[in-house]
Amino acid sequence: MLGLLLAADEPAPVLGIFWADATVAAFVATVLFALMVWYLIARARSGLKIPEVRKLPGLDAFDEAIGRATEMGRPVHYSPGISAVSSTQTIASFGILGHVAKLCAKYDTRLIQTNADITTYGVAEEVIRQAYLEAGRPDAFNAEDVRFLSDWQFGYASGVLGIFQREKPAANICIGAFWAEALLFMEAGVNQGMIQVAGTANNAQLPFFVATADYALIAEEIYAASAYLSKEPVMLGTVVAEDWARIIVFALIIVGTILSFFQQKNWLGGILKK
Amino acid sequence: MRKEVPMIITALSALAAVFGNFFWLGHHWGVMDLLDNWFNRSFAFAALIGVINLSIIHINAIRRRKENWVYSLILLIAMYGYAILGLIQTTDGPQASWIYNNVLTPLDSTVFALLAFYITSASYRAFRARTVEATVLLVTAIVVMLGVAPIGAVLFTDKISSLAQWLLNYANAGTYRAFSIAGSLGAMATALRITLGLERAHLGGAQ
Amino acid sequence: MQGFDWGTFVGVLFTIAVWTYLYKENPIWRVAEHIYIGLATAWSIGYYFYSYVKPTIMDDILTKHNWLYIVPVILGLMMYLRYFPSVAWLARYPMSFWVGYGAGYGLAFSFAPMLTWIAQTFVKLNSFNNIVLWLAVVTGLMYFFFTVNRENAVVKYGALVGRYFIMVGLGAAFGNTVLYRYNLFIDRARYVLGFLHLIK
Amino acid sequence: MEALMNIDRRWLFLVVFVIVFGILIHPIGLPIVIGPDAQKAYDYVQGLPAGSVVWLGIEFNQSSKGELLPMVLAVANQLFKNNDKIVVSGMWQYGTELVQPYIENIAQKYGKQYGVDWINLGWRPGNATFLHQATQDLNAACAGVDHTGQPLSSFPIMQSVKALTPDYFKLAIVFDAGTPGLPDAYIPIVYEPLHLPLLDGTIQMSVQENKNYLQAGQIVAMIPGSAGAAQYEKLVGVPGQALASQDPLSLGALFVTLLVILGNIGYFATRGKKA
Repeated sequence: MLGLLLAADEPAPVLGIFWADATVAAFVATVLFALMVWYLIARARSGLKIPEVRKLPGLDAFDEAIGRATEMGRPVHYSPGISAVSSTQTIASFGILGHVAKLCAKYDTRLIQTNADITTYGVAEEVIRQAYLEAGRPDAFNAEDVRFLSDWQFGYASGVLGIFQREKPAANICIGAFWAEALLFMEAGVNQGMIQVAGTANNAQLPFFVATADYALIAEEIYAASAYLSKEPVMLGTVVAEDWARIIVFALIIVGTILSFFQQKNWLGGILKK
Repeated sequence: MRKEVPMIITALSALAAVFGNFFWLGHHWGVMDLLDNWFNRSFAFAALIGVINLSIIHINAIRRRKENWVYSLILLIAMYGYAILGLIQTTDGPQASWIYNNVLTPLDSTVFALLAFYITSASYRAFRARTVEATVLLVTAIVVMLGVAPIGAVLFTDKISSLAQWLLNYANAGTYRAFSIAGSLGAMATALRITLGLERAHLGGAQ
Repeated sequence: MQGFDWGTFVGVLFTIAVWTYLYKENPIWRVAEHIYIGLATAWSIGYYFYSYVKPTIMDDILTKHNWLYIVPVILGLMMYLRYFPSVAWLARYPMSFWVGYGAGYGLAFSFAPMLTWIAQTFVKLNSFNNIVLWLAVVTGLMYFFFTVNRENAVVKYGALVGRYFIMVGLGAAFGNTVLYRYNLFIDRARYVLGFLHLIK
Repeated sequence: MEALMNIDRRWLFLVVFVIVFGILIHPIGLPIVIGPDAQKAYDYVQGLPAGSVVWLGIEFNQSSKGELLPMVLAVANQLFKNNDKIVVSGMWQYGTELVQPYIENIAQKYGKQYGVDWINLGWRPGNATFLHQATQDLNAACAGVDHTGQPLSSFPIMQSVKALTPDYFKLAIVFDAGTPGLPDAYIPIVYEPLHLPLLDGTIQMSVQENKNYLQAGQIVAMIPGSAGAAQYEKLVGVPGQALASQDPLSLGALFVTLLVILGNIGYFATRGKKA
């Protein structure tokens, strides 16, 4: 259709409907995971008890960071990373941004939010405006403090460095998908004595966040953080589902490992990586 | 219309991607390619938002004669001048590509390369052996650094290279597998939250 | 000065302008910073126009009459409605598509590689190397438990060991990144030295 | 001891300048030992039957060319020497244009003809979309033309290459500097469903992450970073920028190591005093 797909030799469907062997196991796993999420959401909705999510280190840090900025009468800087809104890390960051913006509105502290992507810019403005509204301070919202800087990685980075120099924020919060610019922000922040909270699931940047930020959220924690901050049982249910899936992963690894003692090529592995 | 339709659009686009990737019919119809195309192109049509936002901020700065307004003027001249040049002769045109190669690329690469300096000062200031765990991090870092660069073998025989290789190949590879599996689960849970309309930041309202 | 390389000369000047920032934030750096942001944003406009906007309208819609491509045009243009308060909420439509597409991409592509990683962890635990790899995966994953009771001995000690493996992974990332970043600077230094004819 | 904790970082920056510029001008010629990763990658490419078609994915631009360009050149030398055929393409703008003149030179050196022994399909917008389409139909993905706009039907090499699948390609070598690249595009789109062997030429800072893919068999081998590129240049016998960069790189690593140690000495000394 559409003249888009002109596959020279299209493979026959697997099991009648699937595209390739590889997609069968992945599809089944996806459906299983979705069912677990659905079950836990239903449980949470009907008010049944779901396991408690452990407190993530660093989540209280937002109060501390914004409190300090308030005391000093200086702004807070927030960056959602340089990916577009299509990245799940960015969406996770917006949950946190809502929380941060509400705190800023409450304490009457200026929040400078910068973007490297027009889509995050659009969403961020909505999120912050809504947060100020919910905090009862719609008048305090200033659209000019939500900024698009550049869609070039280092154009954005140098813009943020400029804001650090000229507007002197007292707190710097960077949560989302970061690449090399992470260390530029962290070092400039340290140099100016900012209190910094950072988090990403881009693993290569983690050592710098862990070493230079005051509080760091690592890898999967940023996804759980937005659910945790929402305090909605329904959202927390999805975090529980992650743990259930993890237990299944353990079970698979243990069974598969035992099987590998008996068979050169074990059937479980065969199913998974078809 | 304000909340429901966007929620439906979100869910449908997500499900279409699932259909397009897993099912034969989805592939046959080229669903994923169509979505990819829509995504890239819609994005391009919205690109002027960035220019508008920068213009608003910097024109205001100039009008109000804010401190440093001269730089705002420089930014606007560079942006509009180059945008017009790029639109007239495409970004591959002779003058446009000259500017790209001799101004934009050096600026971009040099700002990127500033990181060599920041990583140096961070190494000096931030990486402390405060705990046993932090010590493990530091020792691994040093072994890998010197094990990979040729100087390690000169100073400590090639045992350090073998050690670095071993750390990278086993302990480290396993750890990154754990990271990646955990990351997939987190991304999957977030994707499901979005599809089900639980995560609503993009609909103008944090949860 | 026949054949003087003006292009590289300008490039070297801007390179040095950025380096001045290392000493101190200063007007030269500010000029470079603002030129950079202005040019980069402008470049993207030309790029989007010739890569997507023009081909979509001229080729796909007007020549090939591929009417489905009107959808992204409308979606993209809807983003500008955010400047008109009474209809600003319509800008949520394209954003919902982008977010939904991203979520769908996650749903569609996350699990296949993950299953391969799980299957590749089915190793015979008969050598030290294999045991280390296996333990790193299992204990590293335990670190991320959010709800399971940490009093459970397996989870508690597993997560503890996992932390050490995570530190090895982060240490490796740190070591490798140092080398990579130095190489970036070496490349810039070669650019300047090459211009000065100090290296071949 | 307090002084050790508080050196102004600008002094450190100055030392970095002196080390890198100084040693680039006066190299010391540290010996290069071939590592197992580079050797394995080299052997894999050597083991390809002559005449194999290989995809070179140029997934980087000027910013990372210091590490990846030397790799591309060494690999291109090896492939042409072995009479293999090369298809150059990529998802990063300016990547394919960046390598074009260099590969053209190498092709001339081995008497290889454009359009017969190798081709540059150029960069196409769309990131992963482009790769996805390339696995279905190369001609459609490239809108039927190469990087200069010549019709693909006029090149003999394109008669035997229809799509990025194991039917036509023996190997895809991905030189990747980030996103879009290996983990987000080549592994899910090319390896997982099609099982086309991937060889990864990577920047140093992705090495630790990509080792997972190597262990899992999702890539057959990797050329790790600048050091790997230098070893590869040595293996193929074409010394270039990577080999020349190893001296300053080594001294940089040594300097950072000394700073970590110095910082910690200062930390422990002053901590002891406070307690």
